[in-house]
Formats: sequence, structure tokens, C-alpha cells
Amino acid sequence: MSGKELTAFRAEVADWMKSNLSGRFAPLLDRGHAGDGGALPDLRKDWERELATGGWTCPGWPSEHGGRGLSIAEQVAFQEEYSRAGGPGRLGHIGEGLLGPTLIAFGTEEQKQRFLPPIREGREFWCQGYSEPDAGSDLANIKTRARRDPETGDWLVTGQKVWTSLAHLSDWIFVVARCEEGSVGPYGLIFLLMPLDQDGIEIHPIRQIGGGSEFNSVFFDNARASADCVVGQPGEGWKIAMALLSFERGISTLGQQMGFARELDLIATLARENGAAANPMIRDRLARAWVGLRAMRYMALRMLAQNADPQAKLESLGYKYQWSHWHRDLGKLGMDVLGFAGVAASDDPRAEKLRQLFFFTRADTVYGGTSEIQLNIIAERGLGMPKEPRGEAG
Amino acid sequence: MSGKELTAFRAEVADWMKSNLSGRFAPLLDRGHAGDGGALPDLRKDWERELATGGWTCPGWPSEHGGRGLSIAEQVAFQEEYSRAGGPGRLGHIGEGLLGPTLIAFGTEEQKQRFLPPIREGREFWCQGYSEPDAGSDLANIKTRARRDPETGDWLVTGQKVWTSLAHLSDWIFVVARCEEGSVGPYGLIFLLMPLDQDGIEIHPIRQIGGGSEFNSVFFDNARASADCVVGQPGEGWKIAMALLSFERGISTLGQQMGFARELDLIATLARENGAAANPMIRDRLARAWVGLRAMRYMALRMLAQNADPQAKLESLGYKYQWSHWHRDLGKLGMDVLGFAGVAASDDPRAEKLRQLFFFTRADTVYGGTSEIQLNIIAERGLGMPKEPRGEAG
Amino acid sequence: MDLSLSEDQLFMRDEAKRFLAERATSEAVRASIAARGHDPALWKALSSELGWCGIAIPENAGGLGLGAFEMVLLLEETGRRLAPVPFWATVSLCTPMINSVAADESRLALLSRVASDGVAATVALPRPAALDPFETIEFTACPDGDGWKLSGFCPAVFNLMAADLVLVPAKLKDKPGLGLFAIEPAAIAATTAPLDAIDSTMPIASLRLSDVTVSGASRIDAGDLQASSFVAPIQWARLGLAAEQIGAASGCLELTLNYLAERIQFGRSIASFQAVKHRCAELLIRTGEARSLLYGAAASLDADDNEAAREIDGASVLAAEALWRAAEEAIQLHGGVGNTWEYDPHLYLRRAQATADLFGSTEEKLARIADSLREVAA
Amino acid sequence: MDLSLSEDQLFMRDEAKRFLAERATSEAVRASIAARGHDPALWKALSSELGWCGIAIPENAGGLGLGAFEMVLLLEETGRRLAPVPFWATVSLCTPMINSVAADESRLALLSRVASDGVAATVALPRPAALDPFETIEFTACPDGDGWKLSGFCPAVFNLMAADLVLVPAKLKDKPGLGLFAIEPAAIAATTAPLDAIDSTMPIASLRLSDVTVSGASRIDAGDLQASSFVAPIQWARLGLAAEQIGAASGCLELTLNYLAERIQFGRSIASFQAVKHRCAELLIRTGEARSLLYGAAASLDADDNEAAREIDGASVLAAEALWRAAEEAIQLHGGVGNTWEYDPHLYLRRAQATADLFGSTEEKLARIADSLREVAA
Repeated sequence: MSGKELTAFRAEVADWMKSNLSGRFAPLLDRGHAGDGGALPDLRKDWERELATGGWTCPGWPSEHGGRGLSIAEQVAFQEEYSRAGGPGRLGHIGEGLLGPTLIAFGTEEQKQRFLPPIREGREFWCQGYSEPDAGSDLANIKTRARRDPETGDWLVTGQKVWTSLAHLSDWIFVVARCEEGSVGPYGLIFLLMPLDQDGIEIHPIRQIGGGSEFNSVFFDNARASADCVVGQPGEGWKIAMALLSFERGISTLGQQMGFARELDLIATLARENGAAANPMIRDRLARAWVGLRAMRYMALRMLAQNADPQAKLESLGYKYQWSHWHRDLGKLGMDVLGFAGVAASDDPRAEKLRQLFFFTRADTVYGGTSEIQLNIIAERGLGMPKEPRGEAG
Repeated sequence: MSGKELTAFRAEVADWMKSNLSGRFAPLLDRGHAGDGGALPDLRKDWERELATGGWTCPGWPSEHGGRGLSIAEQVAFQEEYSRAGGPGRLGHIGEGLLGPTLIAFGTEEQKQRFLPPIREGREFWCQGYSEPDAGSDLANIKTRARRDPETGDWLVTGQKVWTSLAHLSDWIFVVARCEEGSVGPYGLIFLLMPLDQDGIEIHPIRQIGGGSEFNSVFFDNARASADCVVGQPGEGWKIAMALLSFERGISTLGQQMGFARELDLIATLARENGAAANPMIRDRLARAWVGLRAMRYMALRMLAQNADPQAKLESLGYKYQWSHWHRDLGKLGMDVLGFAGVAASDDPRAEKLRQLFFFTRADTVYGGTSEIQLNIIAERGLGMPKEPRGEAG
Repeated sequence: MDLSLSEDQLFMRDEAKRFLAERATSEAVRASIAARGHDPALWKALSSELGWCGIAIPENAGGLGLGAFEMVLLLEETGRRLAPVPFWATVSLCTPMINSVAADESRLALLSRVASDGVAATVALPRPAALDPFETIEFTACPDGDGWKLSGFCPAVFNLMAADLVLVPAKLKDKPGLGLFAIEPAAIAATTAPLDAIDSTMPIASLRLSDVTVSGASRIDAGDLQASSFVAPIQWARLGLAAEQIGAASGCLELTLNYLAERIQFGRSIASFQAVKHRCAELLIRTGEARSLLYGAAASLDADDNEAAREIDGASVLAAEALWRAAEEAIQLHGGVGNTWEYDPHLYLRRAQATADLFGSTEEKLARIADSLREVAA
Repeated sequence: MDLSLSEDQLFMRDEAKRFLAERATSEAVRASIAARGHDPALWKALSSELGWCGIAIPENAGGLGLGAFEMVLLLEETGRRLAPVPFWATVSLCTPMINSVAADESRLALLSRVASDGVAATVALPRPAALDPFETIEFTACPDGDGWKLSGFCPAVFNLMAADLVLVPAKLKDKPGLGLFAIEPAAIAATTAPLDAIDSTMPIASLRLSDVTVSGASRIDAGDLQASSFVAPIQWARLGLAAEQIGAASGCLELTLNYLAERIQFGRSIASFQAVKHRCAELLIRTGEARSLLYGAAASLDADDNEAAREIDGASVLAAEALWRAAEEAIQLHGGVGNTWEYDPHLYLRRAQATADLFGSTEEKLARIADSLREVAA
């Protein structure tokens, strides 16, 4: 696709968003992002179906699976235009961006036929069952057990998952569980697809520091995954789980950055309005935020580049750390721009947005791999420094 | 001593300094401090004798050893007034502040009679032989060997010491060496007193990054310590060595801070003169430096307090880190105040002083226990966190 | 200057710590949040029973006759537990103001109520976020027979809902100058509105007065009151705030250390990871640095040393940063649970953010110090 | 925008790295310090033999006809080794200026000398430390028959002693406006004075001209030259400086990693301590962040995108800070030997400090960016 065609494509997306993110969907503008993830769930599910009708769900999937087979450049353009238009947080993201590509790569024909269409059509929503109370940073330390029901061949799952984003709004969950008795770490795991609406599963919301509850603990007590809902072979769970995570990187990043840019704009605007922008330190921090965001944009473009530059590959290990710390600092900057006005709730929805941003961005440096784990990975895999020893227990 | 008497005492010191740090000693004003430690050695040795004549060497030693038995408050007052007057770096410091108190505590009568008077009179200067190429942060990993000469009972020392401050201007060195074959770590060490002017000792200057050479490597090749020059018992070297270091803390700190204050004054003055003080960021840093120095002053006073406040004791573990990072930052601030004018040598001796300060303060966070070791100590001894494991080798 | 803590001081501090560890537990603090950030039983115990509010009140008014230094020691402990009581507002904000600007007859009466009767007191600061919180005063006082009519609005008064006594500075309508009025909450109950504060343990409420009639005796100043009259007493409030922040920073670090020691990842206690150890050590250093300046500034204030003002500015800067950093690190080092309501780090984060810019931002305080350096100002 | 590196670009970078690793060793750099920071053999090899100086010179002038992006890739490598050659001054500072403001006849001639003849070139920047280095121009040019008489003083010209060609901007005495003069060093040899620079690998010298007579042909501009004419070409110098800083930051990190891997303390490689690992990882992140913006800014410059200017400001800020931090950490993590002349960290520290405030301080650059944000500027 030429630059000109790409520009036309961008215009098409922008037009579609303008026409469709209006009327009954107008309340969704800028809603449902991290920290506000549980907002307006019914309308957002409708919105997913609206996207599907427009052909904008799963645009990067191959056409034989109902996608549009868009190039990376087009997918980036779509993400950016979607975010630029203030498109709401995507309830379908886990299914579209993570599980779908995983099934396309590793699923059986039956699994593809059963699960891909409802994802594409915005009819079934997925959540992710990886983390556990003792498998946070140490992700492989999974205790949830899956044992085979000798009669049916189904798998019966018992244990607890935590930090399950939007489980209460989802229909299905994919779960990594230990299927081989006595196995440890990444060995002996299984990757299962499970309906949430069953007796053996309870979902408890986790209240976050900002007051919201978009994460959950999910408790399994002999919950059932049908025999044909294993992805890969029993014992291969870790491989599938890691492959799934690898689909997350990259393209959605530029859309995320567009959202960051909107937040920075808001903060800068408020700083001008309330006079904080006259403070040289605040100006300095606003400029640094702009610089950091620009650097993130180019880092993302280096990551998406076709040709393998080993230096870019090495430095991309730092991207999670980079954006999460940038965003955490932005959350603090927002509060400092508000000043004493941020100390109590306000009638100004923009100030409320900044307060929520402040609280939610505290978690950016923890979820999806803590900064400490990121630094270990960079040092060990990137710089070849010695591995951190495991302790005796565990 | 009442507050009034202390004020009178301060005036006495200030008067003495004013009358004596003049004439032939005038060139010593503000010279010979860290980074300039080798400056004007002959005149500074004369100055030590001048101090002795005035009764100002070893004022904290008990009177039976020729000191004046000054209280802590008086010693602090002396140090502060000495520094405030621009008194030069003390060549006698190691003898007066470290070895002297160690001999008073642990030495034999003969050792006291032999070594204390020439220290007090400014006739013999000492340097410290602790660090080795592989015993830096890991101070107990000493490789220098002392074996007993069966004929004389003397000790013959072979090995290398590094970072020996002003060895080339000193007469004697105290050395920690391994006297028990096969011992490791802090066991089996001996604390020896050795004349530097002998065949078995060679002193090689270490060129520092700022160009100066106040540190040395000292090479021992069957160098001799006479049998009566062991402090404590053979095997007790670590205990003596650590006790010696404990004498270093405290009183000289407030004098050191007075020197820091003079440096900050100089930087602030230059900032005003060259316009850097108009820059809000420079003003911010100057103010922070003032705040940090003030906090250091009160930390020192808490450390000197009579009554044991466990909180103060705990927090005093951070003092080395605190002052060294403050001083390193001050060195950088000085350069940033100079701006492009600091990029090349200048005719202005004040600018030269700041350039030297910049280079020398890079070492503050390393010498006398690196910041990393300080943080380990705080975490382990102060906060009770688990010890860092040793490796297999070593 | 001697910064030794006497046996009495050490004992007082240890007792306060012990008492609050028992009474201002996490559960108690959380329970108070539902009650607008006030724990009446705790307040009664520490004010009426233990007499803490009299710490710096002269003995002839029923106080202990001690100074800023001892006040600071107690506030560190209330800060450490984020104790949900109007202690800072009473002892640091209100009491020094009474002590400093009230006429003799009012002073003794009011101080003895604070010292002995468990009275919670606060001040309607015109601009709590300004370097000079009295730089513009919106309240006005109009003579009305023997009394006064007060009008005006203050957007945020600390601990207003729990206060038994509120000081309101107002511009006099009949002549130049200011008056300071002591108001009973009953008179204004209808016009106070609690705010949804991010730090529930330090509650705020707005106060609107519309021609509220108060008696002549409500005016407590000795006459000739100017905005500059408040400069000296407000130093106590600034110092006290820093003390609570530093105490909170220490409390937050303790919380983190306890969690780190218990939590196992990769088969090891998290506390055994060197990077984690170093970061905790840095928190101790920062807190210790701030505490040293806090003690020095308190001693300077007690000694009437003219360094006190900028030392308090400096202590405020270090205290706010130490607490912020301790809270940010607490959340990070707690990992996932650090971002949950259920764990306590966010309570400290809230205090850190809510108090960061009180009495001026960090930059404003540092700028004022820079202005005061003679080499720079010249 | 595509930030892929082509096969050619990757090859060029790898070759440059390999070549400099062989030729700009620590020993060679140190040897050059005694020779006023210039290694003539290295310069000959990379300019005349390898043709690096023609990287961004049009093909019709004998260059490679590539852009800022490729220039940046080479400068990263010279920066990595602190290569003691006037490469930055020639390709980043002087060449773009010739390209941008020289009259046609001079341009091709001068560019082809740079591209093919191994000519080292520099510019007498009126104020190298200012955000706008041409804001005040002290040199003057007075018509003198067919030629000119030049006068004035420049306190610090980069690589002046090694230069075969020096561009001097001067105020015209006969009419408003500026002229740009290309001067041969022979004409001014007597009036240049090398300075004792803290960074010997980037030598500077002062230049004093007192009625120095130059030919009419020395004036190379196309007429109508203003201070603003230099805004565009100086972007290349700023970008190139950032590239050298980022390359140096990476070189300094490599140096540190090598040392850490070898050095044993407490029976372990220092590289195995987690706090050390995390600090090295943070250096990689900073450097990677700076490099990303560097590449983006270079691509913007090549695309004539109007974001280029502030992206270059941003890249300058990140580059200077990444290098400073890498150097400071290198010294710290080397322990005692990091403070000795014998080890290399201080060479990077010198470069970091010497270049930190070129073309404006970090604060000035950030202030300019803030001014440009539409939401802030309003």
C-alpha cells in the first residue's frame, strides 16, 4: 500500500469513526480505558457489534478466518485513527488480539470454527487466566490444578486466578493450569478454554486504589473444561501461554500512544487554564512528557520495522518499562497540575479524569510484568548479565 | 563548658587562626583538601608544627597522652572554626584522628611512648594500608602476607596496598596483613606499624581522573615491621582495623561540612556573577544544596548526641551515602554553573577550583566504602533484610 | 545546639508509638474513613486522657509547657499511623495561633480548653496551598451591635467537621486591619460541607458564612492584627505537617519491609533481592535526612533562631519528597496487591499527594530559600 | 514513517563499528590526547580512504548522496569510541552549512573537497553554548579592494587546530547583513590558540582575527545572508552531536559491562548483583529511548517534516542525559579504578560534561519545546 493509499485508508477510518461514534454511542467517547475499564459495559458490547458490522473487528486476521488481512502499516493506521477519534476501550481486545491469533496458530479446526466467529462478531468476550496469588512476577509458579475426568475426558480445574481483567463482563476464560502432578515451573502445564458461566467458577471483584474494580479474582472448584477445549497438547501449556503473550506486542502500542497523547493534551490544557503552565518546573515536565512520548513513538516504529536491527531488538526489551514509567509520571504530573484543586473530588469531569489517571497509572509499572522483572529480563537476556538465582523453597 | 565559655573558646580558635594562618602560611589558605591533597607539602608540614606549638594538634586526646582532653562540643567548635578560617587540609589527620586513638586504646606502653609524641608534635606523618586490588568493597579479602622472621621475631610483609592516601608524604604506614596461612576473611590478620623508608617498600602514585595523584599503590617485598610494632595480638588485626575506623566518624564531620559550605558559597557567588543564578533550575539546585547541607549538619549533631536515640543510630548508617552524594552533586552543580566556561582551563582560580572539585567529587561515592556497600549495610544491619550471599570463589 | 533526646522525650515517643500501634490500627483507620476520617474514641483518649494537645501549651494554661521539638515527636507518631484525629490541626495549626495573636483574656481560656477539655480546633486558612496562606483573606467582619457579622467562603478547612472550635481570620469592615474570630461549630453547622478528599484521614470541608452573627467576645485578637501577624504561628503548622509526613514515611517503609520479608517469589523472600534492598535503604536515607532537618528546625524554632524559617521550608521539601517516595515505592514493591484497596500503601500515597503542595509547592519553597541565600541574592 | 534499517545501512554501521574498534582503540585515543586530540592517520583513513565525509554530500559533488539518517549512524560509531577526529565538525557542522548557504560555484567546489580530498572543516560558531549559536556575531568583515579584512574573536572553535578549512560568519561593515567566509588555516595560524579542554577528544581553540586580509573568493555565501539562514543547517550539527553522545553512551555502557563481568568481589562477578544489573538495564533503557528519538528526528529532518526541529531539541536532551548518566554510572560501578586516569570511564565523563550545554542547556531546550506545545502556549 502506497503512502497515498494509506492516507486514504486513514481517512476512511476517521470518517467511519466520526459517523458511528455518535448518536447512541456518543457517551462512549474516551471511555472504558485502563482505570475506567468497567464503564458502560452494555453499550460497549453493542459498540463491538457495531465495529463488527463495519468490518473493523479483527482487521489483522487472515481473510480465511474472517479478517481483512491488513498489513502492519494499515493496522497501525487503524489503531491510531481509532484512538485519535476517542474510540472507547475495546472489550473485544483479549479475544481479538490474544486468543484469536493463538487459536489461528495452534488451535484445531473445530476450535477455530467454534470460537473465532463469535469473537469477530462481538458476541463472545474473553478474559485471561494466568496470574495467581503466588504466580505474579514468578509467572511459572502455577498452582491451579487440572485433573482429567476419567469418564468424560473433560478437565476439572481447581485453584485461583487473580488480576483477571474484566472477568465479570466476559463469557469465556483461557486458563493455564498444572495438569501433571508433581511438575514445577513451566513444565506440566495445560492451556484450557473454559466458559465462565458454570457452577464451579466464582468471580470476586478486586477493589483498586482508585475505587474501581476492573480486575477480579476467579475461583475454580472442580470447574469443567470440555475435552476438546485444550489448546495444544496437555503439558504444552507454557509454550502456548508464552506464544499468546507475544501477540500482544506491537501494533496496539501506537493506538495506546495516541491515547497517551490525548491525556497529555488534556493536562497541558488544564495547566494553561489554571496557570500551572506558568511554573517553569511544570513547563519542564510537560516538555519532557512530550519528548518521552515522541521517543516512544519512534521506539514502536523501530519495533515494527521489517528489517531486523539487533540494536532495536535489544532496546525494545525496555519498552514496557519505558511506557509504564512515562505514564506513571504523567499521572503524577496531572495531579501536580491540578494542585490543591486535586485534593478533593470536583465537578469538573476533566479534573476527575486526571484523578482517576493518577490512581490507575500507579499500576502500570506492576501489571503485565513488574518493572523489576523487566529490568531483570533486560539485564539477563539483553545484556547477558548473570541470572538471578532462585531460592531453595518454591 | 557553658554556652558562653564555648563562644569564648571559638573566639580563641578564630583569633589564633587569624594571627597564624598568615605571613609565610598565607599560601595555605583553603589548600590541601581532598583533590588538592598533595599541595605544598613542606609548608603544610611546617603548619602542622605551628599547630602543635599552639597546642592545637590532638586537642581531643586525653591529657596524659599530651592532648587537651577537650569535650566533644569543644572539639566540634575547634574543627568548625579551623575550617571556617580556611585552614588547610591536615597532613597529621591520620595520625591524630585514627592511629593515635587506636594506640591509646590498644597499644602497649612502649608503643604509646614511641609513637604518640611525634604525632602530636607534627614530626611523623602516617598513612593507612587497608585496601588492596582485590580487597576494595570486600575489605576483608586481604592477600598481603606477613610471616614471622624466626631469627628476629620481626614480621616480613609481602603484597600490595592501594588507594593509600598521601603515602609519598608520610613516614609510617599501618598495615593489615594475613599472618595465618590459609585463613580467610576477617580471621588470621595482623595489624602492623611499618616505616615507609626501607628497601622492601615502593610507592607508586596513582593518577586520578582530575590529573592529581594523592593516592598511591604501596608495594611490599619482604618489608620489615619490627617485632614490637604489632598492635594487639597477631590474629586480632581485623578487630583493631575496625576499631580504628570507628574513630573516624563524628567530630571531623562538622569541620568537613564547614568546608562544604565554603564550596557552596563559592558556587553561589559565581552563579550570581555569571548570571547562572537567574536560571530557575540552578536556583532550585542551589537551594537544594543548602537544604541538604543543613540536614547533614543536624544529622551530625544527632550522631554526636549523648543520649542514645535508636532512630538516630539507625539513620546515621546513611550518613556516608548522604554526604558523598551531596558532594558529588555539588561538584556537578559547580560545573553546570560555569557552563561552557568550564569546558576549558581558565585563568580564574575559582573556576579551576570548581573543575577540580568536579573531578575529585566523582570519587566521594567510592572511597571509604562505595555507595553500594553503604546501601547493603543499611539494608542488612539497619533494616534487617537478608544478607547478600557470597559467591563460590574467593 | 544539642540534638540529644532526653530520657523523658524518648519515653514519650515510645509510649506514643505503643499507644497508637494499639489504637490506630489499619482496621481502625479504615473504619474511620466511613466516619468522615474521624475516630472520636481515639481523639478522646489522646486529648482528654493523655493530654497530648497540651504539649506546647504553657503550664499556667494547663499544658505541659514543652516546645516545638516535643510537638514534632508526637506528630511523627500520629503521622506514622495516619491517625484519623484532628491532632495536627489542633496543636500545630490552631494552638500556636491562639498563643501568638490572641488577647490575654481569650488566650488562657482557649488554651486551657484545648489542653484539658479535649477540644478539637482548626483554622479556616484563606489559601492553604499558598506559600503565604494568609496572602488574601476573603472573610469579612462587619460590626453589628456588640457583635459581628461574618461573611465569606473558604473552600477547604482541615478537620472542620470534627472541630469544636474554628478560628476565622477576617477583614474588618469598619477600619483597616484584620480580626480573628473563634467560632463554635453549632453556629455554622448548616453551612459546612464535607468534601470527598483523596486523603480521608485528613478530612477537609468547605465553610460558607453569610452574615453569620457572632458575639463580640468571639473576636479574640489583641487588636492591630495584620496578615504578617500570622507568619510566626504558621511556622508551627508547617513544621507539624512535615513531622506528620516524616512519621508517615517511616510508617510506610515499615509496612513495606514487613510485606517484603513475608512475600516469597522465585523461592526467595523478596527482601533478599539486592535491588529491593538498595531501594529500601535509599528510603531510609531520605527519611533520615528529612528527620534530621526536622529536628534541627524544631530546635531552631524553640531557640527563636532566625534560621528557623528557611529550615522549616527545607524540612517541608524533604518531608514531602520522602513521603511521596516511600509511598510510590511501597506500591511498587508490594506488586499487584499494592494497587488494591485492601492493602495500606495507597493510604500513604493519598496523604503524600494531598499534602505535597500545602503551604506552597516544593518549587516555591526552594525558590524562597534561593532568594534568601546571600551569595545568590546579592 | 518507516524506521527499518536497510541491508546497506546495517552493513555500513557494522563496518564502521568494526573499523573503529580496530583503529580507535583506547590506546589510540590516549595517544591522540598528547597530539591535541587529533589522530591524522585515522582521519586520513576514514575521510580520504573510506569517504565517510561524503555521506550526506550530493553525488554530483562526489558524495554518497545519503541523508541525515546515515550521517547519524556513522556518528554513533565515532561517538562510541570517542574517535579523535574532526568528523562531527566536518560532516555535521560545516558541510550542511556549505550545502545550505554557499553560492552555487563555491558549494560544489567546497563540498567536493570535503567529499574526496580528506579536508577537515569547521565553523567558528559565535556562541556554541547558546540555544541559537548565531544570536550575536562578533566577527566583522570590511571590504578591502577585491577582498575583505576580517576582525574579531571567537573563544572556542571545535577542531580548529586540525581544520583545513574554517568557516567564519561575519557582520558586513559596508551594508546590513552577514557574510560567510571560508578561510585557510595558513592565513590565521598565528592567531589560533589551543585550549586546555576537559575533553581532549573534542579539542577546541580560540581564534583571533585582527584585520586579516582574505580574497574576495573567500566569501562563499550567495548574498542576503541573515542569522536566520543558519537555523536550518545548524539542526544537522545538533542532531550529529546527539548521535555522537548516544554512541558514546552505548560505548561507555559496553565498557562498564565488560568490567563488571570480569571483576570479582565477595567471590562473585559484580555483574551478578541485582542492584548493579538493574542500573545497567536502566542505562540501556535511557540510551534506547534517546536513540529512538534520534532516529525519528533524523528521518524527520530527511523528510523535511516540520516536527524535526523540536524532535532534535528532544533528542539533544535525552542524548546528553543518557551519556551523562552512563558516564557517572561507569565511574561508580568501576569502583576505585573508575577514578583513575588509567581506566577509560573518565574519557566519557569528559565528553558528557563538555557537550552537555552545547547549543543551549537542557532547560533551555525543554523550555523551547514547552513554548511550542499548542496547549501550553495557547
